[in-house]
Amino acid sequence: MVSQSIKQSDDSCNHHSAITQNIIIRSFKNFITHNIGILIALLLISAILTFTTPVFLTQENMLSVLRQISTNMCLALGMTLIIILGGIDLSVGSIVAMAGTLTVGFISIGEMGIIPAIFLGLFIGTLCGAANGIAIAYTGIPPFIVTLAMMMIARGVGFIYSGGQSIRIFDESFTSIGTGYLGMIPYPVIYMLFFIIIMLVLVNRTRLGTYIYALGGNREAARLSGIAIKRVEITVYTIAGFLAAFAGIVLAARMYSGQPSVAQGYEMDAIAACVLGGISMSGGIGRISGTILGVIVIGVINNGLNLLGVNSFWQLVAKGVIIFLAVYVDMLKRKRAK
Amino acid sequence: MVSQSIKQSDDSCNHHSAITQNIIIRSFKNFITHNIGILIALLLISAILTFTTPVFLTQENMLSVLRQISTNMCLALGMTLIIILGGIDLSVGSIVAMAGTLTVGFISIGEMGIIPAIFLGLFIGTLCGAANGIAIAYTGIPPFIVTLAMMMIARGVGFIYSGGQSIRIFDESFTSIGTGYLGMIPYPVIYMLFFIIIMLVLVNRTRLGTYIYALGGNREAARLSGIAIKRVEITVYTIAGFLAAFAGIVLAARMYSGQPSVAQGYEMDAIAACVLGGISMSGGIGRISGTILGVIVIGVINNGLNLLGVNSFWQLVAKGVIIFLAVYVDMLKRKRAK
Amino acid sequence: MEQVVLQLSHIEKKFAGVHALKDMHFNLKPCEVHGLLGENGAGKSTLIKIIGGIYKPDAGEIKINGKTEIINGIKDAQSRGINVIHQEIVLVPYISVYENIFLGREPKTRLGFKDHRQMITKAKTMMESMGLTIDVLRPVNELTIAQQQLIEIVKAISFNVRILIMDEPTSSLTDKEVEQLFVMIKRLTEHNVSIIYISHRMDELFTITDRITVIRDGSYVDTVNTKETNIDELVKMMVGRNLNNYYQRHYQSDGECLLEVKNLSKKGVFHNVNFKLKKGEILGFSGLMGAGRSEIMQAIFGADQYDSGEIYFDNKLVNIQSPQNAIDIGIALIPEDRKKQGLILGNSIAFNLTITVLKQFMHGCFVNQQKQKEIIQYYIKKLNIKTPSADKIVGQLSGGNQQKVVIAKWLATKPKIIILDEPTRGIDIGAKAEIYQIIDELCANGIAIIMISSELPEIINMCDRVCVVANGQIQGELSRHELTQEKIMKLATGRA
Amino acid sequence: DENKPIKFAFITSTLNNSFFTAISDTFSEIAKQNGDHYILIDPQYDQAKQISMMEDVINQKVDIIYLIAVDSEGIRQGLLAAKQKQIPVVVIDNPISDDDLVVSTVASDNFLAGKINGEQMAKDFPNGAKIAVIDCPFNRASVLRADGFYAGLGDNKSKFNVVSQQNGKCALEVTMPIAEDIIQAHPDLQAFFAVNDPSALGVVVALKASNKLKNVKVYTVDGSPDGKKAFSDGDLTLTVAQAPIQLAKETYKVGKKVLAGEPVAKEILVPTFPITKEMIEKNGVKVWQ
Ligand SMILES: Nc1ncnc2c1ncn2[C@@H]1O[C@H](COP(=O)(O)OP(=O)(O)OP(=O)(O)O)[C@@H](O)[C@H]1O
Ligand SMILES: Nc1ncnc2c1ncn2[C@@H]1O[C@H](COP(=O)(O)OP(=O)(O)OP(=O)(O)O)[C@@H](O)[C@H]1O
Ligand SMILES: [Mg+2]
Ligand SMILES: [Mg+2]
Repeated sequence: MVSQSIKQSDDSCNHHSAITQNIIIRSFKNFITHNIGILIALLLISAILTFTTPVFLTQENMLSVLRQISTNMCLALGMTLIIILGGIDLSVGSIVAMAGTLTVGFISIGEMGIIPAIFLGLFIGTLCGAANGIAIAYTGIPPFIVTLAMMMIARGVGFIYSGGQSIRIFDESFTSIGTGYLGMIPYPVIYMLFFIIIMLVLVNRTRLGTYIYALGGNREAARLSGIAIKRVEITVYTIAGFLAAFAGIVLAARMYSGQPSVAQGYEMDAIAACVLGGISMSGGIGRISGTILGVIVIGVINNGLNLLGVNSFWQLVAKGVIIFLAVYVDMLKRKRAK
Repeated sequence: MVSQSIKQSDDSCNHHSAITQNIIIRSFKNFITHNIGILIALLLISAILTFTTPVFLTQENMLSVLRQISTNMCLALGMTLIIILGGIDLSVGSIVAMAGTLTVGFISIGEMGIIPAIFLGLFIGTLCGAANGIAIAYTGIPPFIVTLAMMMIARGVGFIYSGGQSIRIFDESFTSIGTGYLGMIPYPVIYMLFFIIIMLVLVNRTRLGTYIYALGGNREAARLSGIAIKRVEITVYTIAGFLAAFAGIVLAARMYSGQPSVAQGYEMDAIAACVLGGISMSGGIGRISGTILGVIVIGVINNGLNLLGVNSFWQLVAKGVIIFLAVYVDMLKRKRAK
Repeated sequence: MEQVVLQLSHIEKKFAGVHALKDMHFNLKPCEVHGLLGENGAGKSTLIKIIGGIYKPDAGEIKINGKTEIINGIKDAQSRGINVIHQEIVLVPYISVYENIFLGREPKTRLGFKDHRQMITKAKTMMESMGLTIDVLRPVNELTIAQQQLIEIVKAISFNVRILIMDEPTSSLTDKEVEQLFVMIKRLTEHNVSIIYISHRMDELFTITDRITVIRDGSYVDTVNTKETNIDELVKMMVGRNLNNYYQRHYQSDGECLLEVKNLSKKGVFHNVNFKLKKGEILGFSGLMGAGRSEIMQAIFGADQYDSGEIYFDNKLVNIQSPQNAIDIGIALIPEDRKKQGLILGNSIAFNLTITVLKQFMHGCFVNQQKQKEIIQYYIKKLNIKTPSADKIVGQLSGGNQQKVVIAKWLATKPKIIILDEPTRGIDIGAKAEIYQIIDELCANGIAIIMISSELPEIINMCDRVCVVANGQIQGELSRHELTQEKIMKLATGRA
Repeated sequence: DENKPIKFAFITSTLNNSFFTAISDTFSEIAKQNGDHYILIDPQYDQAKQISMMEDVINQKVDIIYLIAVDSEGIRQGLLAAKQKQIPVVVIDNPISDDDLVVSTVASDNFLAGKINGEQMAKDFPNGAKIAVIDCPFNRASVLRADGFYAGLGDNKSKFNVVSQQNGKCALEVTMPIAEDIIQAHPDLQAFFAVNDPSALGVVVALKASNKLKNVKVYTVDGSPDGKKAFSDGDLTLTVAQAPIQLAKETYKVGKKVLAGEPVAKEILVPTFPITKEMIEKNGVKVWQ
């Protein structure tokens, strides 16, 4: 089930081109069959929005939605690996805030160069992820507790560093990381696409990807099969930490400021996107394509409700109902498929 | 392991008194052995606080701690059942806010009588819990998603009802629910003790208690034993909804107002208390006594850090580290016990 | 007409894509022990689940005591006196034995609480009457599999049972417990209970049953009186052809020593374990349940720690810290519990077959999927794994085919030593023969094999030498020519 | 006497905003000068926690409490506890409903701040405009500002078309995507009113991202350093200043008077005023007023 969902990239021989085409078609079919429920939900929501608000389907709005979901995408991609592994990570929201605040602080207060500041920010965030992984792998404390502790610690560090306030930054060469465009496509969208590709390759084409599924499916069997389960765990949490730190820095650039109180509850959005995308909380099951769709559905719901000018209180209710229904449609489709 | 942790209450025959005594001693031993790690953690923390701040061990402060933990205790007790069942409930914080806001609103705006208003508030909160349970039992949607949806919906309802603002109440006969004393013991502490006893009886002395463990431990075995799985699930989520609504009304009474934005993230505190108390997130394992200690540990940490005047940002870091260490001590003790 | 307690006719049951039962017939006489025999996946468990009210048949008729009835769920079946001991252990792990026994029908006190005292007393009485010494207050997860299996039996009998169905109750019991079980069964039949008994162990069927019904591919083949049949006839009915050479073994001349274990000890588990393993031989490890055989092998494989001792591979001292080390050296362990330790049930055959050897398919950072596919196809063919495709989810295969996947997964690592822990548990006789053939072939290719087994016929007929383990110690070693049931049992029970 | 050191607590609602840290820093500075014992309490915007923490502070027997309530209605229990122990409470910034239980309330004139915005907008768009409002309904000060804003539009109110009013939760990262979506839905939008600087900056960031900053005016309240910088860069059209430093100084003075037994006014409004280019030239943008 882990195989064949993207084209093999190092495939150059000519006589392989038929096979390659075959693989693409098969990947596409797989994509449809595995995500049919959420696809239907997404189409339904989009159809309704297209009819009710003319702006929805404009290119501009679509790009704006893509930019808005880029943060959640980064977090949800990392979260996907962790959930497939059978874990959970509550600390990503805090790491987003901490990495953004520190990086901006290093530049604005610490007068560091932009590149070293970004590297240091990324490094510290990644380190938090690695610390999660090491604690989980070596102490046997449940991921929920380890990452809950990290959630508080990272949040605290961001606050302490900045004294609780936001730190402003004006340096164009930094803020353009979050606000710039390549052609008409915003940078954050490009990062997002980049990470999606990396993740698809990682999960479907590398050993690590297989091992993640193995660990989540049956930890004991994975151990007895000679998989270095600690190394896999640490790697996965480290990746999630890196992605969170990256998202935090981009977000800070977009906001022209490092904000230590930002991104509260982002971990829940990321988890919701995963579960919406069919990643099972009990581990071992799920596909990156599902998560991607989950993130998109949540993004489209948010965007649509804002476009329609729905009052923020009603938005809460509407979002709750729509998420529930989207998963329900997915469940029904899955059952029928069986 | 679910057995013998409280004395059988309907024990009248004389020749049984030796056995009864035996059971009490055994319950106590069980309590110690099962919670040795967290007990050590609690003792350590308390010892440090006693030496560093003179106020800590005063009767006044102890009562104040007990009152402070009463809300989390209600939520954590309900959460314990749900986690043992193998589920999770993210909606309790929102139900707290909604029940408090609606009840106060019914009295202040709706000019309802206090008793009917409280009943209606409790009823609506309980209904939310029941709705969670029904959705989970009948659709097979993961509890995480169902209760996440409910979290948004209940929060939204509270906001919509009050227009986002808090609703004031002066009626002493209502507010005394949260602010009154029996002798020198605050009412909320009494409710808390009451619910603790109810829960201990429920888990250890009723069929439902066994069925909860059975479902969480081996769902298939429970099904094959003819247990009405759906009924158990619905009952448990309903209980959690009721407890959350109750906590919300008491909290509103303490605050002399219904506040729709209160209690955000309380679900995490409740879950943290459970996990700290050794309730396994994978279901089937754990004891009420563990949760009680978990709630106390978190309460004492919060109180202690405030008494010591630790800066709120450093408090975050300290809390993260202490929770991690408390669970770690517990793990080590458990391992050694084996 | 002869009296019949239970009669099933024209039963049909389909699962998605599988026609599990086709026009199935079955009848059960009062007080008889009726064996059900068939290959893995023949539909035995499905049939008894229909009787037990767990599945509803798609078509067909069920008569109980001559009256046509519809069984509505488990409780309904139980209220009619029908009770099932399932193939998989279905106990709740973290609650006590007595709570498991009374799960779903706890007695209540006047106030409506569970009556712990009554449950404990009753459970203790039941245990005693069965001659068991298990503490009913202990949580089930602390018991051994064998003990859990016995609890299942006690639980089933504790109902007011008229028809008792046992689905492979002995797959994790040793001879002693099996004897105990048979005494229990005899006693039950004397008390007017009819029993349906499923097992892949032929000798048991001949010992305990009165009649045997054979199923093949979900269809009824025949019902025979046990006294009037023999193994060969049954096997032929079961697999549809004659099966000669049941145990295949071509003994080799002595090879060089490949593995030597010296004074291996782990406190409280095993002590001073010494043995040598030569190329091309099968070294058996026999003993009672819980003797410590699995633990010794887990330690050698690096899956568990040991306190002291040395392991020599090819006359060189080796330090095995983890399964990876063992695999790198060339040791493979096929664990006793394929579901918990061997397979990732939710994933495909291909996935499971290749996780031990992914390293071989690396193309830079990426996995070469073409090469991977070739290997997968090779092993599916070589071990004759019955499946429509390599993408089938392993959890959906029959037990025998699952076991073959585990074996294939380890053969793929090209090991020099294979440790087999209960390699044929729960596997039908046809598949067993195939596995024996594979084992024999491996030996012929110079691979050394350690085989732990609780089935004495298997040990006696396959091994070159046998170490008998009791209480974590090797009590003695028997060569091929000395192997008899009595000698092994004497050493295993410490009566030597 | 006036200069005797005191033991006082400042219970804030949160410290996640430079407005509150400016107040707490001012208190801390004054305390240092006077040799006072100063306790800072931060319940991180949780009303229930604030009550508990206030009780803890009362147990520690302070002379006076300066309080920013999380919610105007919810702090009564804490006030009653203070009253029981006869500890005076002075409320800052967020007026509360139980003003009988406090000696004095020192607050920015939030209504006026909103009103100045409304008036300015009415002046800038004499023919009316299509506008959007970012509010924060569960914060009393924000509600007053929004009310003031509508009042400030005055007779011209009917000419203004409020196409969207959304809850930005007073936070930049919450407001940013909302503003982006509003801009998408209403490309011809002419102005935003946001209830505080962070949400206004969220609007600015969203406008920048869609290159509309030149076409849309942004009005707000606060005059925080970040807001002033944005104003001096021309990103914000108007920010009406609150003065936390002055607020803190005023509050401290009131407290001293109370402890000395002198009468104090029940309500002291610290005026709000539009930030101007001249002010920024004079004082820079680094600090609050
Ligand atoms: N719940 C199910 N869903 C789909 N297929 C099933 C299900 N249960 C059984 N089957 C299929 O029905 C067939 C009969 O299975 P069954 O479990 O009855 O075999 P069995 O005779 O008990 O085999 P074994 O000896 O291995 O226990 C098999 O092909 C099996 O894969
Ligand atoms: N995970 C475990 N936790 C606790 N005790 C265990 C565990 N595994 C095994 N034991 C105990 O260790 C002892 C040796 O068990 P082991 O599985 O090695 O025996 P064995 O000879 O292989 O028997 P079997 O035929 O059951 O595999 C037994 O008493 C068993 O109960
Ligand atoms: Mg079967
Ligand atoms: Mg074993």
